[in-house]
Amino acid sequence: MARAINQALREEMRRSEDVVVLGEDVGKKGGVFLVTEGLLDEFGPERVMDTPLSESGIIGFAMGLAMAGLRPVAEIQFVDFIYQGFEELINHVAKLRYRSGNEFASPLVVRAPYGPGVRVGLYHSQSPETYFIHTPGLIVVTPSSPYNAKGLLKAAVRGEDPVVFLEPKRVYWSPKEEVPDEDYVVELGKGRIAREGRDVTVITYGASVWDALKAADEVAGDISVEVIDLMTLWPLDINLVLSSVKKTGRLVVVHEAPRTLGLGAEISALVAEKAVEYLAAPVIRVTGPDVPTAPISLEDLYVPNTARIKSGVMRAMKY
Amino acid sequence: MARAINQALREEMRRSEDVVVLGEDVGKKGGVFLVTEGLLDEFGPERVMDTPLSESGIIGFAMGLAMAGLRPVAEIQFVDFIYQGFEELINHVAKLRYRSGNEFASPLVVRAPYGPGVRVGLYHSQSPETYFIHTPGLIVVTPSSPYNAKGLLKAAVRGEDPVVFLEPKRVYWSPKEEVPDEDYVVELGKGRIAREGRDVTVITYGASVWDALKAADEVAGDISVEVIDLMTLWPLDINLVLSSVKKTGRLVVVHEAPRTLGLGAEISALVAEKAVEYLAAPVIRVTGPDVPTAPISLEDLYVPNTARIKSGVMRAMKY
Amino acid sequence: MIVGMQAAEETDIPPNFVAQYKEPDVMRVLNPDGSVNEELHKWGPSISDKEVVSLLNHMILGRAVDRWAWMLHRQGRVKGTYGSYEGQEAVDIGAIYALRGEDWIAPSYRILGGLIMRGITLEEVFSKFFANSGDLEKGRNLPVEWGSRARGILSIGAPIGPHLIYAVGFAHALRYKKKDGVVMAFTGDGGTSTNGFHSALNFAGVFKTPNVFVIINNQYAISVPVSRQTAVTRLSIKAAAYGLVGVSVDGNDLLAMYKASKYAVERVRSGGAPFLLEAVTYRIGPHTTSDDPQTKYRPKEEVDRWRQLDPIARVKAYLLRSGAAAEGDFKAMEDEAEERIRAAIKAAEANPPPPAEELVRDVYSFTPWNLEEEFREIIGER
Amino acid sequence: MIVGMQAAEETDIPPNFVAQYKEPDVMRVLNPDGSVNEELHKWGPSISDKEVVSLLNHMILGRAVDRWAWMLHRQGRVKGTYGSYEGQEAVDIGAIYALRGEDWIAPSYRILGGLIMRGITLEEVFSKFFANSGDLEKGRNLPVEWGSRARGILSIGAPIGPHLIYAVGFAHALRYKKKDGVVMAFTGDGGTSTNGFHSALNFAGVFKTPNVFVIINNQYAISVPVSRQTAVTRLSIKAAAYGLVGVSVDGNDLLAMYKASKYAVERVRSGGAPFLLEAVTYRIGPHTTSDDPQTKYRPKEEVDRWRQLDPIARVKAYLLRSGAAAEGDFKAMEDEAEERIRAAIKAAEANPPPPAEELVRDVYSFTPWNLEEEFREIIGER
Ligand SMILES: Cc1ncc(C[n+]2csc(CCOP(=O)(O)OP(=O)(O)O)c2C)c(N)n1
Ligand SMILES: Cc1ncc(C[n+]2csc(CCOP(=O)(O)OP(=O)(O)O)c2C)c(N)n1
Ligand SMILES: [Mg+2]
Ligand SMILES: [Mg+2]
Repeated sequence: MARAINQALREEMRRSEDVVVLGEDVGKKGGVFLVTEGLLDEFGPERVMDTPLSESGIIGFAMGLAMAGLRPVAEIQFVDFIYQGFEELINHVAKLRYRSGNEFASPLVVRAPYGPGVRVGLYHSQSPETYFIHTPGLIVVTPSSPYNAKGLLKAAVRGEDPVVFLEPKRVYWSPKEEVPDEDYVVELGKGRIAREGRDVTVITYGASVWDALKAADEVAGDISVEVIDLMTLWPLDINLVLSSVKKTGRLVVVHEAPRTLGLGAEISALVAEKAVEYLAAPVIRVTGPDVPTAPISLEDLYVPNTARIKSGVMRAMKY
Repeated sequence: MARAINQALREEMRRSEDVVVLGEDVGKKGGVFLVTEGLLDEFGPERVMDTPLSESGIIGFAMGLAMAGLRPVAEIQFVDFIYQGFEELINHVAKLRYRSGNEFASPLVVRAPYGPGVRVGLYHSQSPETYFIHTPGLIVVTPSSPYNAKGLLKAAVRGEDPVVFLEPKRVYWSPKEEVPDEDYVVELGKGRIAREGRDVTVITYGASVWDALKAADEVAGDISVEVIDLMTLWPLDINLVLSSVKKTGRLVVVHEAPRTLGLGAEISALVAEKAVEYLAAPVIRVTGPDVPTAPISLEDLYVPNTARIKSGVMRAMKY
Repeated sequence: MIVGMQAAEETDIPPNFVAQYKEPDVMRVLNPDGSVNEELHKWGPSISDKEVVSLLNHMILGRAVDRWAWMLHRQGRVKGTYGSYEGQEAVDIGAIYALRGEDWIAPSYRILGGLIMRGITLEEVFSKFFANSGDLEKGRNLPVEWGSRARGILSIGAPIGPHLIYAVGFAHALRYKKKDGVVMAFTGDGGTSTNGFHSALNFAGVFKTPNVFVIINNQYAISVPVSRQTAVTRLSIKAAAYGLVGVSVDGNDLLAMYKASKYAVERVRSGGAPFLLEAVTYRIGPHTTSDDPQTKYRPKEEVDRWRQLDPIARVKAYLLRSGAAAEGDFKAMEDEAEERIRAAIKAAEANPPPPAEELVRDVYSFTPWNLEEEFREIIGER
Repeated sequence: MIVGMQAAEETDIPPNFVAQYKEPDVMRVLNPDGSVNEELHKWGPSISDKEVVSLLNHMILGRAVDRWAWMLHRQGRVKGTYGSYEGQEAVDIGAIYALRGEDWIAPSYRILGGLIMRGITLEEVFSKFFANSGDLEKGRNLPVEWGSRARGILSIGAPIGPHLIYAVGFAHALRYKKKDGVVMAFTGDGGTSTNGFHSALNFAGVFKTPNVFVIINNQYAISVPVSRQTAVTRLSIKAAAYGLVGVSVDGNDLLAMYKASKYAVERVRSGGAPFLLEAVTYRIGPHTTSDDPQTKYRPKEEVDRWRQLDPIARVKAYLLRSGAAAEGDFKAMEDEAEERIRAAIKAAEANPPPPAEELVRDVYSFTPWNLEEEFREIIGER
């Protein structure tokens, strides 16, 4: 996936001079996950800007660039550090269009690796998507695979609204997937059916898509599981969610973020509001626990793994 | 309520020298809402500290005080400015005990006026409780009345964990209520039944409690509404919630925060998980819309008023 | 110790190993009695008496609008909180006059006169006060927060600080696009403590962006005196931390404000290091319409002392001395301001409130399904 | 222009109105060949050869632990990311030796030798590397983030900056409680750009807290050179923005580090303005175990040049010159370090992982119902 994102950036930068990249170590080093590798060589330091160590500065500076008509793609080295730029992101990037009566907007992309699974503790493993989903004005995207990562990022760069683009670092390097060299976008606001099924729907996103697929495989003899990969977390693809739930009547939501007010809560509430009569069982949530992120020592217990997803599916089926 | 909070601060400061107050304009001015009025005179500038204009500084400095054994009560002038201290609050105050294996903790109180209703626009009207509820390690409290404001704040100051204490500015000065002069606490983690009822439960908190009570009054001839005032938003008083829902079978959640991933979503999900068989209707949410807070020009449309609450109750009944 | 230098305190450390810094004096060209410092008057960009007359006109208009704002607020006709302006007119009018058309302003909420000079119409001003559809920003934001693309004014919100950093990004983008503009960003003494100030000045230094920062040091952040805001006295010394040029100017002196600003703007335009201008002034009125009797936190004598340094009186004295204007001219300006304001209020009052749909518009470039749904519920269509 | 002064650039503005600042020279007592600058050697706090021997021992131990960390990491035995330390030993060991027992440290992640000197045991070090129950912090945090109440070390997380501001609050609380302690807070050159740095130094200046800030300027923030971090060269000049005392010191010089730190700590203890010490040094190794070939972002010759300034070699040369130690002593120290480390690794490896319950403990002072419930689901008891 890291390489696919690199390709998306490269293509978008070729496509328009307005696209610039900035962040800590995005230049010579090519980013700590090598996502921006080679961009400095191709596009030069004016378009690939190493910045001082300040997330507040990175996001605020990028907002200024966007207000002036550029299309900045800002990297936050780990999403765990984004709180230092929350004022800029939550109060300004997200609210600019509304507060200014559409006089100004800040169409920028903030990319950041997120999520647990590589054993680096409390400040390199967070899944803070709720903070962004709850913030009107932001579009929140998380790819699950190289193919959709490329297409989603290209759509994000071309859009008119600010996008928080969360990259599941656990799947940066595998699974691998064929990524076409040509230009394509994956539309924002649309999810995909990653696996069709009849008995129960599992809704998830990011790295957990792979765990859900594995779980679906493992129970395939007994239960036909439909796996939905949201890709855009907000605005949610409500039609896809509802049509799947109406078909299966059972729903499990899986995410690595803590349970309380994780996206699972919203999906559960929406489905109850809009399709309660189709539900044969209450919506089940299989999520990270409400702790300050995966501790290094006990990370395996934190991440909702295949076993836990299967057990969630069983609970939905047995209800 | 402002006066009751003032009284709570005064009593706790008399009780222990470890309790200190800090923030912008908390000294001579007594706070922009006069909540800290008179404290400087009684306790002196060592214990009532005006600070530079930096929420990052206020929360971080308070955290240091707490780590050293003091019990700071930090005021954020309007909660809308708290994002400038999010790094300190979300990444450090909330996570300190966990990351340090209980070597350190930061029992402090961050007080802040919040919520719409006084027509001061996007940056003086926000209801950001979701950000805090979703953050493990924080206790989130919002009083609804002078009486519980005093008791809750005193409990917060004496507790061992960091508390975000959100004060609904819309009811700072009315409704008024008799507040005993003596020392009492209102236990954290417990809600209260603000009005008993049989047919439908309305769960809410803060200023909306009064709107819900009014709505309950207005429909009293036809429908018996139980109103629950959560007071502590997290950890949620799950037992109270479930026992009421089991009794009435219908639930409306009301809050001023935006709908998407507002507390209503979590309550809806939890009730579905734990009491779906008691529900005669899906959980209804009556909330602020998903916009960047109440605009001055159209604030009346933003706030979930009595009419909307009544209509929510009707929908729950008619289902 | 190098002659004339100072650090925070004397130490016994050999001085060449100690960071040396010296806070500057405050530049004043125009004295309170209307006379000028001849030497400084000759220095730098010049300004004709005719221009000064026109700027005085703007100062008078700004002050009159301020007075009206308070009156209308007392009558309950202004929505939201209004922040007072009296006594600071020379700062923004002097500074903004130094800008060219292609330049931009990142405003603070206390530079109303300068923004009107920049093109915001009086009808817009009062429409914003009334939060109606005549406001460019649709009445959503406080009546003191401005933004207008056509006038080169970047939108701000109420939180103090962050506009400084996006002003730096914006300035950088102008350079990137080979445009000539400079971005002038305003903040208060309180603003210097914010995260936005730090990242803005740091990024400006590193990227050498075309920015002029103006700190309006009016001695207080609401009730907090500048001595509680920072341990230094002259805020321009903060330039030292970022490799900028720092200069302190008498903010009640229109000539000094203009000259220093013009110098800074043109120097920055031609590639010089970003500038940090401190304008030393005083807020004569309360912080905002929600502030209480200010004497709670500052002595009345202090206010009176500063009234003696009134920037408008000073310009009038100057023009009277030079003979470029007479008392009658001032009276005419004041009358005209009054008249224009009354007409604008009338026009603004005729504007309807924004339509209900504006509640959910402009959150995104499109309206997502959840907002459509919520809107329908709110207006009771479901 | 005052002699010897400089601003960012020369301007035509009369210099007394311009903020004047001068970046200091870097204080060096001990030369690379082991000789000393006699005059500076006499200045300030003195340190005996015996003490220097003992500090060398700590430097050697710190470097050996660093080497082992890399080896163990390569073998896959260290969990998480480890940050290299080689070449910076004089900074933290010199600075921390200047502290008294009642003082506190707000650490950065690159001061391992100093923390071991302060009392963190080797078994604890390796237990943290292995993220097991022998780690005071229960293996939750990265192996380079330390906190220990008993040793006066404030817990830090990985985000850079915020520990500086709580170090200021902590120091203020010590004063409030009439305690004597000083809080020494470390950060990197990159750290100076953060919000935490700004609010910390500003609050420290305003509240005059007993703080000594040590900037470890090792020339890079991962791959970003200090010239991209700030427009100034000597980071101690940032003291000017906050009214602190700023001093720059050769961070590869144990004697200068100790003397300047001791001077700063005692001065601050007795009520002086907070100190900002810049330690000019270099990170010889990669940023962390996850950093790639460093030559991507810095020339090999640069690394080689700095190797010539090695802080350990310098102390050895000094001791050889004075006759206070011989090559054999150094060898013995190295052997002893090796032995202690091997024993510690063995002991640490015997510690079991933390029990599963630790996943949900310490979030609060109690375990709320939702965590009980989630834990039961996770371990499959439901
Ligand atoms: C981040 C933030 N914190 C607090 C406030 C509340 N507040 C509004 S104005 C003000 C004082 C500002 O002082 P200063 O920067 O000196 O500007 P002045 O009002 O004196 O023009 C404060 C604290 C705010 N608007 N933003
Ligand atoms: C707020 C924040 N942003 C980004 C990072 C990622 N990061 C870890 S170390 C580092 C560089 C730090 O440089 P410096 O402060 O000079 O310390 P050094 O590593 O050189 O000792 C960065 C960017 C972080 N830990 N915290
Ligand atoms: Mg001010
Ligand atoms: Mg560094």
